[in-house]
Amino acid sequence: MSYTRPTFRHPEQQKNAKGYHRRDYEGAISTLCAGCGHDSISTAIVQACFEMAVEPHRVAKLSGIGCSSKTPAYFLGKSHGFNSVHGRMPSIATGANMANRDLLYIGVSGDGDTASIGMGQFAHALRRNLNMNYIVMNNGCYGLTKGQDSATADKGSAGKKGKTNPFESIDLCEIAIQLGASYVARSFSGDKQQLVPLLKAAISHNGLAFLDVISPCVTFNNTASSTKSYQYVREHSEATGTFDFIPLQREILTRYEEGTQQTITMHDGSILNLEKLDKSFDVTDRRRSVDKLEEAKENHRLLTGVIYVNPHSQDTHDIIQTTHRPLNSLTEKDLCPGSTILEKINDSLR
Amino acid sequence: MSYTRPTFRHPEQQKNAKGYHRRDYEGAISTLCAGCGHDSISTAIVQACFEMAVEPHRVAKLSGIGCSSKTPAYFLGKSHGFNSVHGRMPSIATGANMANRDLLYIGVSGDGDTASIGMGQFAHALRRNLNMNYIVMNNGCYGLTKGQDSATADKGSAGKKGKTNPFESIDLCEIAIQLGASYVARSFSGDKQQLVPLLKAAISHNGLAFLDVISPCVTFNNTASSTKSYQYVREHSEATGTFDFIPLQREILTRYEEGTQQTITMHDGSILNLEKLDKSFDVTDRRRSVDKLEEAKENHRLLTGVIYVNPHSQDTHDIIQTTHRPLNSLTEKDLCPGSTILEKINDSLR
Amino acid sequence: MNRIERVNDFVIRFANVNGSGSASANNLFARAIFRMGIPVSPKNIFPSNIQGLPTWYEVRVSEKGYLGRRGGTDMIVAVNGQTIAKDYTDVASGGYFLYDSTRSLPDECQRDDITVVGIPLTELCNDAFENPKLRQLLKNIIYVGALSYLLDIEFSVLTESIENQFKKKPKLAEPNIKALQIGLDYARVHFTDACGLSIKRRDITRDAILMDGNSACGLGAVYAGATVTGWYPITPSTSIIEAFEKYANAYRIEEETELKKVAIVQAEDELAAIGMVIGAAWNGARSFTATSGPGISLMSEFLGLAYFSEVPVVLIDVQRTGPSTGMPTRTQQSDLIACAYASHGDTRNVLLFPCDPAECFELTADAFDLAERLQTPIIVMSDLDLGMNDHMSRPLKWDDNRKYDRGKIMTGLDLENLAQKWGRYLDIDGDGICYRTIPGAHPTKGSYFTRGTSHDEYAAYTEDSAAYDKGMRRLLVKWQTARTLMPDPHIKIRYQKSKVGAIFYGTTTHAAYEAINRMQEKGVPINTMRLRSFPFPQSVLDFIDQHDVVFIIEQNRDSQMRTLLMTECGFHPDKLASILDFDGMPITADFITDKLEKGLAELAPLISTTQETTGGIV
Amino acid sequence: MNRIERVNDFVIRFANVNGSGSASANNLFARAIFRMGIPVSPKNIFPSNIQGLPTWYEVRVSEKGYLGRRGGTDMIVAVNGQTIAKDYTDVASGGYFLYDSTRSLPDECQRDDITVVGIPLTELCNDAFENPKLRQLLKNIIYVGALSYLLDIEFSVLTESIENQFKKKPKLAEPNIKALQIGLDYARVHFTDACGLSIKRRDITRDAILMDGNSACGLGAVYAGATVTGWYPITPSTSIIEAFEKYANAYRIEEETELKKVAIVQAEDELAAIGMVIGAAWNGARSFTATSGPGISLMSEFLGLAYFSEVPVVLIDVQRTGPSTGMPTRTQQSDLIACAYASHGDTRNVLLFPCDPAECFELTADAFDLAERLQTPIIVMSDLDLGMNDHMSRPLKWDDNRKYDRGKIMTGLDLENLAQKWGRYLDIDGDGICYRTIPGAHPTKGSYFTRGTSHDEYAAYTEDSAAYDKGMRRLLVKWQTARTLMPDPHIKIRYQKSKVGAIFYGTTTHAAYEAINRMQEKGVPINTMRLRSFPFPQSVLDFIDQHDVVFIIEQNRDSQMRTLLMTECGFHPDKLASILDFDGMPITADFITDKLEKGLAELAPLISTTQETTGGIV
Ligand SMILES: Cc1ncc(C[n+]2csc(CCOP(=O)(O)OP(=O)(O)O)c2C)c(N)n1
Ligand SMILES: Cc1ncc(C[n+]2csc(CCOP(=O)(O)OP(=O)(O)O)c2C)c(N)n1
Ligand code: SF4
Ligand code: SF4
Ligand SMILES: [Mg+2]
Ligand SMILES: [Mg+2]
Repeated sequence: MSYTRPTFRHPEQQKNAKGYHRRDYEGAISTLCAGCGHDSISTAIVQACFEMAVEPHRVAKLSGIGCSSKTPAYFLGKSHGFNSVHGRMPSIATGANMANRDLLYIGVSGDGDTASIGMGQFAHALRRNLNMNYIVMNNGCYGLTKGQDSATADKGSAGKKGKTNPFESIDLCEIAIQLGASYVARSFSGDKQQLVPLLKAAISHNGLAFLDVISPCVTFNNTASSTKSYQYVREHSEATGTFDFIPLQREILTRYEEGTQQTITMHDGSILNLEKLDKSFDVTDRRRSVDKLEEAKENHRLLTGVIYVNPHSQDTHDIIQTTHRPLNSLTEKDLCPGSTILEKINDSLR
Repeated sequence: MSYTRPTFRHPEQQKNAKGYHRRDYEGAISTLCAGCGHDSISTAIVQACFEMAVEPHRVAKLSGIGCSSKTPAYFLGKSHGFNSVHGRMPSIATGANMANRDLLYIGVSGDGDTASIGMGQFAHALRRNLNMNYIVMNNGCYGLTKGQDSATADKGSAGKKGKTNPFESIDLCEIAIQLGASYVARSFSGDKQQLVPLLKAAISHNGLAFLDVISPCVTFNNTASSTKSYQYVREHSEATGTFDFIPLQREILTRYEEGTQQTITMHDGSILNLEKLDKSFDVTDRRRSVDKLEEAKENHRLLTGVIYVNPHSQDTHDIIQTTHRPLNSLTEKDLCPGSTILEKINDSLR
Repeated sequence: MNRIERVNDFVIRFANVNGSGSASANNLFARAIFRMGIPVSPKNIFPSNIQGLPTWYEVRVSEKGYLGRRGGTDMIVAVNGQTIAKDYTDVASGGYFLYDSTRSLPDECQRDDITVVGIPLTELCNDAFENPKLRQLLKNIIYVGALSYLLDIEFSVLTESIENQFKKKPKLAEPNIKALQIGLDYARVHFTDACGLSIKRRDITRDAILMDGNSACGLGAVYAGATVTGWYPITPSTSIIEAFEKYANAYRIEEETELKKVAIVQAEDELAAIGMVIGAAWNGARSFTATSGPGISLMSEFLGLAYFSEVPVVLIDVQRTGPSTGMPTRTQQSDLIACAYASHGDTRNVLLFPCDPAECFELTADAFDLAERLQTPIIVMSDLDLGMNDHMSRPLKWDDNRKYDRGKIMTGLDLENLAQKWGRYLDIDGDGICYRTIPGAHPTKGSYFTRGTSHDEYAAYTEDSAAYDKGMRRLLVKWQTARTLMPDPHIKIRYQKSKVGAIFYGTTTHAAYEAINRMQEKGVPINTMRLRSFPFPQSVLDFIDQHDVVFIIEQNRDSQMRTLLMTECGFHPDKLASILDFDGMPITADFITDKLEKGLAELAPLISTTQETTGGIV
Repeated sequence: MNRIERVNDFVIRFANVNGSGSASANNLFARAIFRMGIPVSPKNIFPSNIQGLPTWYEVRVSEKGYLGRRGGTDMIVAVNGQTIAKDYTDVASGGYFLYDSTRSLPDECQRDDITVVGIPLTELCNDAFENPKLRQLLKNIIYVGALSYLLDIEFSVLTESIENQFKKKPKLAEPNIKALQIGLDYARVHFTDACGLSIKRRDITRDAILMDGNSACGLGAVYAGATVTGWYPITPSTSIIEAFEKYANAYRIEEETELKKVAIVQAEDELAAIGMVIGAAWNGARSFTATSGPGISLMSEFLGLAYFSEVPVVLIDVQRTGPSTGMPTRTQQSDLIACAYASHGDTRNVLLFPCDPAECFELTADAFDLAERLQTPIIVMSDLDLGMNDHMSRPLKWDDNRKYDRGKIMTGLDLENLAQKWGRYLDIDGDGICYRTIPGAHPTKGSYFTRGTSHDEYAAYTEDSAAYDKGMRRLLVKWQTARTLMPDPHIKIRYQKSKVGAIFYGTTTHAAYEAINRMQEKGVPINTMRLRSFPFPQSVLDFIDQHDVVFIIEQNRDSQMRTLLMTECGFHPDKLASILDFDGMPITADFITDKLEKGLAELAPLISTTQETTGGIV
């Protein structure tokens, strides 16, 4: 058993802009295996929410079924959560978001939960650009059912059972870009430096922010022959670039030399500064992003970092033009046409 | 009511290599609307199977639910067919194919049947590169339920109801390439010249051959404001190139000038000669094909023709290494280990 | 030949080709009779296809107010060449057969016991009109004109209907009226007094309305304050959402912003549709969806989640002929078991059974209150006949003082003032219903983790047998509470001493009442109970106890309501006799009468007091 | 303190942490006793988690051959700090508590009515072994060594087991045997004669085997000639497919090519899994899948298609605790309704109920014959207890002369020689079962279009009410045929005159028989019937008719089997008394005995002949 609880720290210096302590973002004790990548991601989520000074009760956590989908119990203990059924988190998130557009929706899923049984709902949440953070804790296997290959397991990779996977893997980031996600990033549970700012940018993004986080399953898929092991990922990942995320109301800290830099102003005014390894790469150009992924695939590299951003996309509410007020806050007065109108309707039916 | 039955022709000259007449490939009278694009596709399938001299009883027709999914009743009347449930044709096709690898599997679906409810099964049939022809009769709407927008309806397009679709459309060809289809083409129900050879090449392909055929719904989505109307498609399609398909056992008829030509030898020895409009385009390069589609999208063009081919891909049977004999032909002798072995097993459990 | 001679009491059937625009003409006809104050009940019998196949429109005209199908056809208007021969044979002896005489009748049509009225519709139409598209439509209007003469339908009623149908574009009214006139004139000249069926103005319909059940459900959802729907198209439920959207666009637009006070999301399938409903309901919005059989099957896993995690869900099942895809455009009442016990494990869902549009409206609205009060799925069981056909119904009513019953919800304030520890699944009232909170309600209190895995009273995950057992038993307590909140059945005691009862529900009601009245007239009074809910209130049990034999009349093969009654109430099966009709066509009074007579004969031994003849008692 | 002193008759429970490798040690223990000829019944009580949570392993040792759970625990081996305090209290008075005394007991552990055996497992282990990974495993082996002394388990049996477990790598055997020795020595020295529980060699087990039900199902599918499976992982059904694959890899490899004579496809979800099975079965391959509750819900639409289009499907449902995700690692018998009436519309599926591994093997094999004979889905109803725990069972048998019954199939030759016109849904034999063809059978004859929409006898699409009605009624005829093909129930008449019967099925069987025997010993003979199928053969009806009161013992909340009996056979509900246990733990004999006694008292008035004491009659 492992703990997402961090070690003791001095309370005062730890308060965030909204006056919350880091512990206000923590959850129950994890029941996942010691060393499971998922726990590190939970910790990163805690960190990101703390740093972004998100109000815990303004967050809704949603998940499907799987070890990964259990994690919402292990972070943001003061937020409401919904651990639904296998592969159906996106529809629950869609309904919840329709009911109240003012909360922050953090959806957690696994590669089995999303790429297999959940593929259809995943695709259509993307297409609607639902305003949420969609995090896949990607370990290339079905952890909770004891390690079967998932659809993101790479061809040739072999987990604890030793059986090599003969099928091509699905690149969730590429699918996400194609189907309409407006923020797409990939990271690694072992790289907090990269993951936390990616999460923070996702939080400030309006629209569907998709994060594919490689998260080794130490029990079933962390073998030498696995491409989802700690070692393999460390050795094969290649970032689109280093970057830093400057939430609104903070002054810019870093500076980059010309050319390789791309500055993106997010929907909420925050700024994303990307220091690109490849000058020609434009993170807001969907076509280039897709090609970048295909290129990395050709070179057997795992592309990480921000892969695509459309900072000014329309989310589902914008698209279907719902009121700015949360629908769940409307009352009889707002909603019921009343008896006089009903009389008119009756008349029209005579 | 329209008829796929062609007009009278002299029987003799119409016999194909296997001695079948064209009428042997026809089906029942269509009950679709007069002018429905789907009927033209049925006719093209009849033509392709006739020209390829496929034996009717060696074909299995499979479909989901929708006007499009009704069409298997209107072609290949001497073949077995299975009109299953909505969005689930791929799994039926997978099971059928596993049971007997020797038949030709023609799966017909609609854009609703595939891109909405069927997205998950579609994705995974692609990923397994199931040996079948997967044809989507794409009209951008739900014909049988009276014209609602489907997930392939383009943003801004409006059908008979006059309501413009606010959502981004899904490009099935791009998804198909990404998820592992080894033959991907797009065509138009109104362009028999292009469609028939595309179907013939699909028939001789080993692996999943995906055809996205734009097929106007004359009743609900053939309006001036629709991007799936006969007129719009005629005006906006752009072919990757002209090509001709030379089935094995026929001598090559056409010749092209250098450079712009690409010759692909299919799995069964047939030859696909592609006369490319864009010299740099390589139809066997997955990365280029995806980019080609993205490019066309940028230019608001509808890319048609052969978009991607991997002539030597492994199909599901190759991947999971099943016997070359049809599994449904095996008997007790092949399958039952018998009592002696059972006694050994009993012993091991004492 | 003895002609059928009847006033305000007959069945007429129109045989058309679908997609040929006959609907508007046929509706015009039915509504005209309705507007003359006479009850009508039209049934659309259409194929699962968009264009070119046979479709029928049967109109029951009944001064007595019988709204079910009677059986048999007194007059047929045959304008579909494909079916004309069969239509010809379907006319009752002494009845009438109107056809398009532009083409002559098939040779096999040689009856001398019916009156044949040939009107050259196509010819008349083509002579009078140029535009081919118009021609197709007006051809149908012409036969309506002819009928207005043959059946004495007030011409002005027809023209008025046309006029306000085309209020916006009067140009279009003209040709229609002209077409009516052509038909009328032709019939007057060639078929003077040829028809013994006639319409005479009455004011029986009073303030009644003519409406389809799906529109009523959609409107009910608007009035009940539904704000979120995830849905997926499927016949015959689609028009519920279409109506919901139509009315929402009319009455749910925010003045200042012109934005919508509703979110209607076309889902990718039924799993997603119900998932969206659950997500929205969990998040405090009133939310619903509508579907039909195949959708119910696909929703079953999610329904189990909603039952077990106790999320309020409103689902409308417009039943069609199953199993599987079955006959998508035919009716049936065959999803009771699938809905009542949806999903694996021990589950039970509340069902409501409307029988007419007014009840579609009311029960849909009530479903939202019940769902939130009981924190469980409520399924409104409509069917294709009720949902897609027009039905005469009492007008819709709404009490402006009505408040939405949001059930047991802890507001931020409640949480603030809460003394003891709150538990999402803690039954402090002893009625099996616990208090829920809406996400975001309070900065520090009331958050919990909803899950389909087993949970204790504080919503914590548990594998403790006792905790699980306790939760499952509480759900049974809640089920008992549900029984007390259900709408009462409609019981009609025609004769106190009668030991014979009949039970029915939904669209079986109308034909059943007619059959029961016929029995009554024959001196066999049968007490009736129209069920409106599952679970069953005590009054349902009492009614059955009071009778020796109870007929259960339903439109499915496997006596599904009977199964529910036996399972839930433990009645002796011998006592519950099934009358089943499940061929996809709405059940008829003739069928039920016949079965009742046969059934009574067979079951006589079980019936204690012999029936005295009781003449006119009602 | 009066110590429990018993030979070959006690319950011992091991408390471990999951993922700590205790399984092999515990299995070693259980199998050793089994190899000494004494019936054992181990139950694994594990969490829905991979590592770190409490898990228990309960072993029933019963010379009498009682294989169900008894209730209570005579000895507990506590090696999990998290639960030690609770484990301590769970020991029966007079019982024994073995723990790792490396750490001292919690203070609250102050009982003087039990014998506490402290063995410093960790210490002993760390002193003896270096390798940390080995240490974790061997710590468990040490307590097995200790038990071999305390319970007089023949040491050689243990060492032999170890040896042939590590046949391939004898290096690994050594440390294990050393660990056993350490435990044995420590116990001998410190706890001489401390334990009143003991094992004495017998040969009661004879040729019995110890096997889990899932392996038996998987093996049954191999023997029955299944060649295609589409499946999706879900506890507790996954190991059926794993076993199927394991045995297929051993016995289904084509010599010449080394290719597989089986296609095992991991599907994307349960909808796809059952779809693949239907596609393969339609195409003439024997095909099956296995799942659990949530999968059943997801498969329901497809099951309706298979029922209506009449495709042979074999589905194994390893039931777990519902509803929804419920308790995935706990057992229950609660999917009966969901499976029997899966999908919307009027549907009915055949269910089979195995109670031990031998029956898992046989009924799985039979399911393939029945599915093809009846051309309909056959669902084998196993559960977590049966599927994932080892059970003592008679050995598996296979008759090499057995031919697969492929049912009514028209071969190419049949079609060639056919005189009259063939119709896929034409019932020429009058048993409701029609003749099917396999795609490709014949160049010109026998092709047809399979569909979930309504069809006539020649498989053509139809919306004709009469044709639909006829087809649906034929399916009822087929259902009657199915009744005649079902395996008979196991009826035990203990006393001819007894008016009291008991019905049970599946894993409830073993505890039930024990309880019934106890009643018998108290002079209350109860006749029993173990159901093996739905629909019910005539013998089932007769048994119930012969008794005044019949107890139905099942492991669900809503008396699901009772519902099926009432619905299908029309019994008077008062006569069918439910005994229900549904907390997720396998039902115990203590529980059933208690309920039977209470129930008999309550229902006495209903029982005609008063029970005479009947001593030893069996
Ligand atoms: C409908 C349904 N099918 C199958 C299961 C069993 N199941 C539980 S978790 C899981 C897969 C988990 O894989 P993934 O989403 O990758 O999560 P991980 O455990 O790897 O983090 C499956 C198949 C289920 N709970 N529900
Ligand atoms: C489970 C289920 N949901 C919904 C339906 C209703 N339905 C029938 S066809 C169809 C969509 C057809 O659209 P498409 O696949 O594009 O075929 P088209 O009619 O446009 O050719 C739908 C939603 C159904 N039959 N089954
Ligand atoms: S099984 Fe794998 S995924 Fe699950 S908790 Fe353990 S390490 Fe993590
Ligand atoms: S509705 Fe549209 S898709 Fe369907 S048959 Fe008519 S034209 Fe074709
Ligand atoms: Mg995973
Ligand atoms: Mg379509």
